[in-house]
Amino acid sequence: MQPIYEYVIAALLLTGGLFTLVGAIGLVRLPDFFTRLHAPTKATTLGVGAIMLGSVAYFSASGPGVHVAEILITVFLFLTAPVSANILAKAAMHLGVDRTPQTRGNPWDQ
Amino acid sequence: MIADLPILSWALHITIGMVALAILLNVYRLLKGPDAPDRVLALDTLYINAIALIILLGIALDTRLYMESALLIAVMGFVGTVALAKYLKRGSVIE
Amino acid sequence: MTLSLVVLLPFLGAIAAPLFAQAGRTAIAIASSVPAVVALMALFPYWERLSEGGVLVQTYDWMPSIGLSLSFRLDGLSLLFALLILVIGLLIILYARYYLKPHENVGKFYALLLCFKGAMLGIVLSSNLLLMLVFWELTSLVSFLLISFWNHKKDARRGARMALAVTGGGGLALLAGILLIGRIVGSYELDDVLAAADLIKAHALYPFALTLVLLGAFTKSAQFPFHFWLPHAMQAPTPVSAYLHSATMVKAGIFLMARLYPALAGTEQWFYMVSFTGMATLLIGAYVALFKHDLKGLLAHSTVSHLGLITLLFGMGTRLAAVAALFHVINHATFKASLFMAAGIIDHETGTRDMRRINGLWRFMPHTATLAMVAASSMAGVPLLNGFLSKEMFFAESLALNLPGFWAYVPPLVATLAGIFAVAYSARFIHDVFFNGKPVDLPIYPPHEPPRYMKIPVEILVFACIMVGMFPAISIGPLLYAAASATLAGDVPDYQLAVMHGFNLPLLMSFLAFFGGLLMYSQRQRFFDFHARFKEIDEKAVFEKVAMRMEDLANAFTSKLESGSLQRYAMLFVLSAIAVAWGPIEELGWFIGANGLSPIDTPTLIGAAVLILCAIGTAAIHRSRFDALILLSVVGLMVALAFARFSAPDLAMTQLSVEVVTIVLLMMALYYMPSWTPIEESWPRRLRDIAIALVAGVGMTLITLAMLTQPFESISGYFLEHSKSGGGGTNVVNVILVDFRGFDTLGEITVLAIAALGIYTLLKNIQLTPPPGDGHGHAWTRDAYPVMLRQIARPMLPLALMISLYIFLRGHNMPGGGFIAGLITSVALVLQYIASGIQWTQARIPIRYHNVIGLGLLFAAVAGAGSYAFGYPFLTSTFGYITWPVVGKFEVASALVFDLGVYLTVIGATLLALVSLGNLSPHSATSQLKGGL
Amino acid sequence: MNHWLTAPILIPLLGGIIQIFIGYAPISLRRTLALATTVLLLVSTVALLALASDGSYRVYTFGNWAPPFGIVLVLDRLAALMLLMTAILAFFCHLFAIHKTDESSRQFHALFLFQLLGLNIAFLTGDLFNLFVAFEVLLIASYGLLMQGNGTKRTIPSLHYVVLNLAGSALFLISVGMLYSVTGTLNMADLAVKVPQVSAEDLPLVKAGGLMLLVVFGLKAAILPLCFWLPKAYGSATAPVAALFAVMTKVGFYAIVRVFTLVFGADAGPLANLGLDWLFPVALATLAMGVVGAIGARNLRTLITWQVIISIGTLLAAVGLGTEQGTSAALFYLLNTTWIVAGLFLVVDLIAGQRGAAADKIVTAPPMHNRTLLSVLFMLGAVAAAGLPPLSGFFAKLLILQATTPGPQMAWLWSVLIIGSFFTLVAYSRAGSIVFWRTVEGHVAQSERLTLPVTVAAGGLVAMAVVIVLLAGPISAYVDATAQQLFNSAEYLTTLHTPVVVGGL
Amino acid sequence: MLARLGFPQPFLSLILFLVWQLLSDGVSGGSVVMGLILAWLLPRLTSSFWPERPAIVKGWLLPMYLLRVVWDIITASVVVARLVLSTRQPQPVFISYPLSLEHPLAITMLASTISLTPGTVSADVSDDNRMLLIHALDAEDEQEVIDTIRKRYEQPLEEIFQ
Amino acid sequence: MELAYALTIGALTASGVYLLLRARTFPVIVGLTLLSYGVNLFLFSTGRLATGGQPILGSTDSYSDPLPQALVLTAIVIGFAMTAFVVVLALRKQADHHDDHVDGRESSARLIREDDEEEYDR
Ligand code: NA
Ligand code: NA
Repeated sequence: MQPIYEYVIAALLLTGGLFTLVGAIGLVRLPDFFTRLHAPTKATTLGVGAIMLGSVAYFSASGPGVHVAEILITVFLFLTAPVSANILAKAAMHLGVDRTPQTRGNPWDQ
Repeated sequence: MIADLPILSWALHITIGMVALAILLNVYRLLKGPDAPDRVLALDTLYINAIALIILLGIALDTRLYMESALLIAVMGFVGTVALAKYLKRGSVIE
Repeated sequence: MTLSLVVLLPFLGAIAAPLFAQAGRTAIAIASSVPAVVALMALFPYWERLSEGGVLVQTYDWMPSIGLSLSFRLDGLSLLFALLILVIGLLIILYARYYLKPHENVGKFYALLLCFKGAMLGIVLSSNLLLMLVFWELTSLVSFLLISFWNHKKDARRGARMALAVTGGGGLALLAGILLIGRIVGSYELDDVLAAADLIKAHALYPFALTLVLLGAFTKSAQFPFHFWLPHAMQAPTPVSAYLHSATMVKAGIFLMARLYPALAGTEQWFYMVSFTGMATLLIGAYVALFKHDLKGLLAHSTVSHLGLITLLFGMGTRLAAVAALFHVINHATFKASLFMAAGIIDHETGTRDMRRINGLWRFMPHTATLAMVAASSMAGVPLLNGFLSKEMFFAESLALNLPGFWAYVPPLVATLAGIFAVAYSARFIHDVFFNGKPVDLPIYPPHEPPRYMKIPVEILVFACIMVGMFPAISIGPLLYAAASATLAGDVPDYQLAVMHGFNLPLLMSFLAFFGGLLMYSQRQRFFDFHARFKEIDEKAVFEKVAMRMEDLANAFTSKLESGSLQRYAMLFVLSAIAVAWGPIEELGWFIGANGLSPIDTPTLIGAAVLILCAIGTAAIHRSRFDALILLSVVGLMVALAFARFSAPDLAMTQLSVEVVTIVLLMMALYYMPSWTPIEESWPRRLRDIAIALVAGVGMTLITLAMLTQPFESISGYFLEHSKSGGGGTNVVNVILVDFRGFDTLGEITVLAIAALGIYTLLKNIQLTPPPGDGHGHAWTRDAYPVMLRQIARPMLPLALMISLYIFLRGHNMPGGGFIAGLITSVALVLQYIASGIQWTQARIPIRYHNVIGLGLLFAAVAGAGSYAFGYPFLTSTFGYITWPVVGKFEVASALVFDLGVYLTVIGATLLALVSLGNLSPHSATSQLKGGL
Repeated sequence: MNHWLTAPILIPLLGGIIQIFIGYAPISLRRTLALATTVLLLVSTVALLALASDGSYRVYTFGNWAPPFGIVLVLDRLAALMLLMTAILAFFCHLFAIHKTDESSRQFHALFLFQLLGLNIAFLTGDLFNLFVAFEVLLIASYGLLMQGNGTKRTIPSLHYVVLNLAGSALFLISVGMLYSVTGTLNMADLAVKVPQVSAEDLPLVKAGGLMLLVVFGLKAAILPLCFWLPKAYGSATAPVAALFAVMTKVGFYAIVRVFTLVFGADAGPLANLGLDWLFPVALATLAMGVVGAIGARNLRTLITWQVIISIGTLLAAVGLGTEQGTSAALFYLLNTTWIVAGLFLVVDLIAGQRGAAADKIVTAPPMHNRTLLSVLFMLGAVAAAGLPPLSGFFAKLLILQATTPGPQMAWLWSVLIIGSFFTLVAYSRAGSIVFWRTVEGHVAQSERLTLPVTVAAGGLVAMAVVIVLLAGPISAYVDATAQQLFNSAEYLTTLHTPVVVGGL
Repeated sequence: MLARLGFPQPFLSLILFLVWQLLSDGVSGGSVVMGLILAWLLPRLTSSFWPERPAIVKGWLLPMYLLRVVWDIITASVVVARLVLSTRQPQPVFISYPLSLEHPLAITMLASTISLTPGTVSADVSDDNRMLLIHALDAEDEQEVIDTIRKRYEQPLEEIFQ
Repeated sequence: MELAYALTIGALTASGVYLLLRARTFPVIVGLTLLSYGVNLFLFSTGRLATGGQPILGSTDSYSDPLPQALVLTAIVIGFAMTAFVVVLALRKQADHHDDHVDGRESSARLIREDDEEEYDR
């Protein structure tokens, strides 16, 4: 495997790991549920996506033939993450979980 | 395979460490709450991180045999989250 | 042949008799007499041989393994009893014909009577002790039914139960005794047992055997302290009292002593146990008899007393005493049976048995009176009657018994005293019933003589009393001799049966007894007053009270243990497991095997930490159920990761899919349940449970640790070797599931199917009202089907179907397979149900999941049975490779059909369960999704 | 390869599958097919008994994989006996069920047949893990059957039964795992080969595993202190189900006999006769407990359920002697008690049906419509159950009593067994005389009249008490041979050398 | 035309075909054949779940849109990352966004896009599909957010659908 | 490694047993589930712990023991079926006795009696 691949893969993995971690940190640090909701939906999703790409790259580079099944998983995650976020937000609004005082505007509950 | 790619294996282990740490943080949030949605959110994130972990495991072991497991976690995690969330606001999951 | 026939006939008669019930009492009486008549005719030819001490034994195998054979024996002794049983039986049948009222269940009565006759003949004719015991217990059972013939009477039922308890219980003791004898002798055949007499008496087990056997004999023959059941058995119809409880059944114990006399008698233990029991019984019976106002009560106690007398004679252990005993058996049978019949007639004609009301019957029924008075005199031991003869012998024996010092006087004194009482109560029977002024408001007045034929049996018996009394030698001599020689194993002492033996001590004792008795009767009022000071205890009531108390105690004890508390039961189970496993675990200790511990990497460590944390967390916060559920799913997820981590991709996938379905299921249930678990147990209680849980946990940890660090060899090498070549798959786990151990999988999907069917049944017409909102007072939202979810759910279905097909097809060679594929499909459908509701979804997949399940099982079964056609065993798989243009080479394996069965069953079962659960929801009818979207 | 061996498995399986499909067909059809299946099963088991009675082992290798790698069925005398006993029992229960019980749910017959499937697998399998699967099959089916019928009184007992058995299954898996983790095999014969060779440091693992297995089987068999779930569970089940369950505890008994004579038998080296020293006293205690329960019973059903526990105590006490005679006696007693107790369950149900409000309570009530017949049936059953002559129970007890050799064991067994019989006798006579004789005026509104099938079913099972007596000779010969075969476990090991089919047809 | 060939939903069929290729890790003879079969079969099997065709008129614009979204996702994640790691308290706000899209699928796509892109999560869709509730993680000016969304995502989507 | 694994099983068993001994159906079911997780992990590990030894022929050079994996798979499925059943049974309990106590103390006692009454007037 050419070194360049190795660097690319390493970079992809590290980025992915970083974003995953950031997502988790956000989950811990952000003040209320609605703000916390942002962290996984974006950071984590992206992080995992990056790791997937890393995997694709690694296996395609290391062995014969291309291996792209991870793409499917990534796409799946990108499709479902917003829905999970949406339905969780609905649940939270329904239960009227507390919001940080800074929040402007009001949630609905229908 | 990985063994003779020093940088990659180093990066790999760092990444695995980060994901593992992320999982710990998720569990912290999951245990802390305060509200049910927080827990479900943490669980959902946990699932996604688990996917990452599995993929990384596959690389570390240099096998693609865990790809379907990762796919399955994605599917099941989604359905699980949806079900839990629906329970929270609707009570009856299937009706 | 003959003997077994003699025993069998009555039973056949018992079956036949009821058929004649319609034809009237006479018809059935005649029918019932047939067996006895035939039996008598069958036995007659043997008389010659037996009178010379011959023995007739007939044996057939039954259960050789336990030494039980159908072997019968006819000798003098058994002949004597057989004749008593048959002849008196005939008289009883005749008597009962008139005694019973037309409306009564005559069929049942005669059937039982014949059953009893058969059983009784069985006892006396058995030559195998076990066989004898069979009949022995049978007599107890039948007497139970006969005593309670008038089962609408409380006293009848209670008397019957008490009799059964005592005699049946005694029978069990006898069983033990016989088994011991059998163990000593090595056979239950009478010949062997009698031959082994010395061996038995020398054996260490002899005391036990003797005691147990005597327990059987004493209970049956109403010996003190077991005598109390007999008087209460008088609730039976009088024919029964006359037959079972004076003439025959109560003599079974006596018979047993006679039968085993050579084998058991002649030892210290025998002497003391038997003679003292007999003496006590003799006295007590005689004493109590005097104070009974009930005719039958008097007779019953006198019977007890006479049985005691006979027992005492056997106890004395001298050969003459034995002869006297046998002689008295005959005499007592005759006079007591006739007395009972007379009492029955009186009862029958006056409607009462209370001697305080019955007076002066002489004027109303002189004929019956005469008969009764003769019989009573015989009972009193008046000369020229048979009772006198045996009593004389008894007195003689009581004198002959030379005990050391003062004890030498005891037997004669007791004998005389008992004699005095006997005369007294006999006198009362005569005077108080037939004279003593006028009757006191009898229910039936005026009484008169019974039907002619009802008296015939009495007459015959009384005639016998007189004949034997006056011409003993010719009338009874030979039979008595035969019986004696059989009992005494040949050496009969020389004795002569004469009306008088000249003036001697026995005669004096008789005189004392006679006049003493009359004197006592004349002074009866004093004695009655004296006796009245002690309040009479009703054994029946005592017995009942004891039984009740026992029942209550048992019930209380049981409900203490069987408390209906699952927590208790579960704890007992866990504790049992710990109890048995703890010893080995201690042996194990902190054992690290030869392989030692391997290093752990950080992520695995973190994973383990998370798992442990969440497992304990689930238990810790279980009261908040939803949170517990979430923690549970983390645990499930981590378990799946563990499977993946330790090289089990198939398990990881299975665990994942199963877990999510389980969680959905649990949430659907939680919907109808309280969302909080209240605190119910006290702290100590919870601490106890925690302690138990910890012990269990530690145990499992130690076991796992030891096991994991030990090297081992398994059969799995074979699977790895043959998976590809023999099973045609590279995914060894899957090949094991569908091929090597396909039968397990067949069972497993059957379980799944049954569970689904069971769930479906359970949820049929069940009413559950869900709470209006969650535990925190939020009402449920109306919005059941969010648009985004609906939108995403649609493409999921074909996508998931594709994925499951992919997982299914590659399962044989790569991680996957029918089960996982099935779960993916199910989950995809579940998502549709969640997103759009049951009605909407069901309208689009009109499938009865029952059929899917059935189809799945069918596929699996057929795939398995297919191999029959090729002469291979069930579930033998086959596979081949096909090459097509473009597509290239691909595999076709029969195991795939089997796996398809798995796939279908999983889908059917999962969805049947979830959908029938969802259908409970009150919304499922109302809140359906309108239109498409 | 004798395909007959799979008949007791395939017949109920296919019959059950058919029932799943025709769940909505008219009940007459479902009944006919279901009963036909049971009859067919009965026939096949008779054939198997005929096969087995030559004393040789017949092995069926599923998937044509040689043991110990594939799963095998092993037909020997014991298996054949259990199969036939169960089939006969099942036939009568099924006959009784088609009178009314099966109307309670469309799945009744499916569940019933799958129950038989599980039982038959358990009796035939030669593989420890497959035994677990068999247990699960028969358990899940029994859960379903237990909840048959309307009313709410079954729910709690069933819940207890299910939860306890789930815990039991967990323990079963742990035990199997421990045995495998050392021996590396699951085939019972192979286990019997490997267990004696276990190394010293592995010994505790195997020992713990074996003893836990004993607890698992003990739970199924309902021995003290794991028997308290039983009375209410059986007491609340519908009659034919309760009657069929008479065999459920016997499965536990079978498993103990099979595993602990074969794997932990006399030849098991350091683990020889594992658990035997626990078994005997526990069994006697169970027997005593059963008697106490029977004395305290306030209704006939409860009385019979405790009789079940008495039976299991007696059976295991006999087996606990660890002798050939003991086991042989136990097997003889097994036939008697299984059929008779089942028969009594049915009879009691008929009695309850004719006493209106009093049902099966031991109290006064208006006379029954078929008092004579029912009282005769009850009496026969009671006499056989209490072990009084001249019915089968007596001979069974006799065999057990004779199986002992002088010593403390004999003293204990004899006294408990004989005193026990005495109190059972008292209990039965009390119950019977009150229920049948202590009647009050008046008549029951809707007294359930006897129909032919129920009468035949109840009568047939009770009549077994007589049949056994008539066939006592051959039966005792058969069970003797069975015990002999069991104790000659070395012979069983030859099943490992079963050749696989080569070339097929 | 495609419909007459038995592909009632060519778009779905296409996706399925691609997915199969992804699953079987690359294109081979077998995978193509199987992919075609499934692309034909599955839509028919599940057609009952799609009573109406998604009204995609300008399908070719979709890739462009997706690329834009992917790019935004990356930037979005960076933004969130910075905020998460910074000490500054975020200024969250709930915004009601009036929808001009009508087709549920289109709305869903918009909502999803919003959730994946800078600092916004679409929290809810009104029952009448007219309003979208957006939660912005850190925004000073609601209107600005609304405008960006309108021109960057909703208009392209309007172009693609109807 | 082995120690961590053993401790995990211990924790699962302990938590499972503790919940098994609770008085309400729901915790008991959760407990049974935890217990079965522990048991499955145990049964799985009887083949010993292997890293990267998936029993897929050709994937590696040393394979882990496939048999326990197959057994656990069967156990998981059966456990799933059983859990499903007991969950529904718990619901039935809730429906019949209006509480979720495993013994349904007082309330059920009353109900059972009523139940008998029903049977009385047959
Ligand atoms: Na989940
Ligand atoms: Na008088």
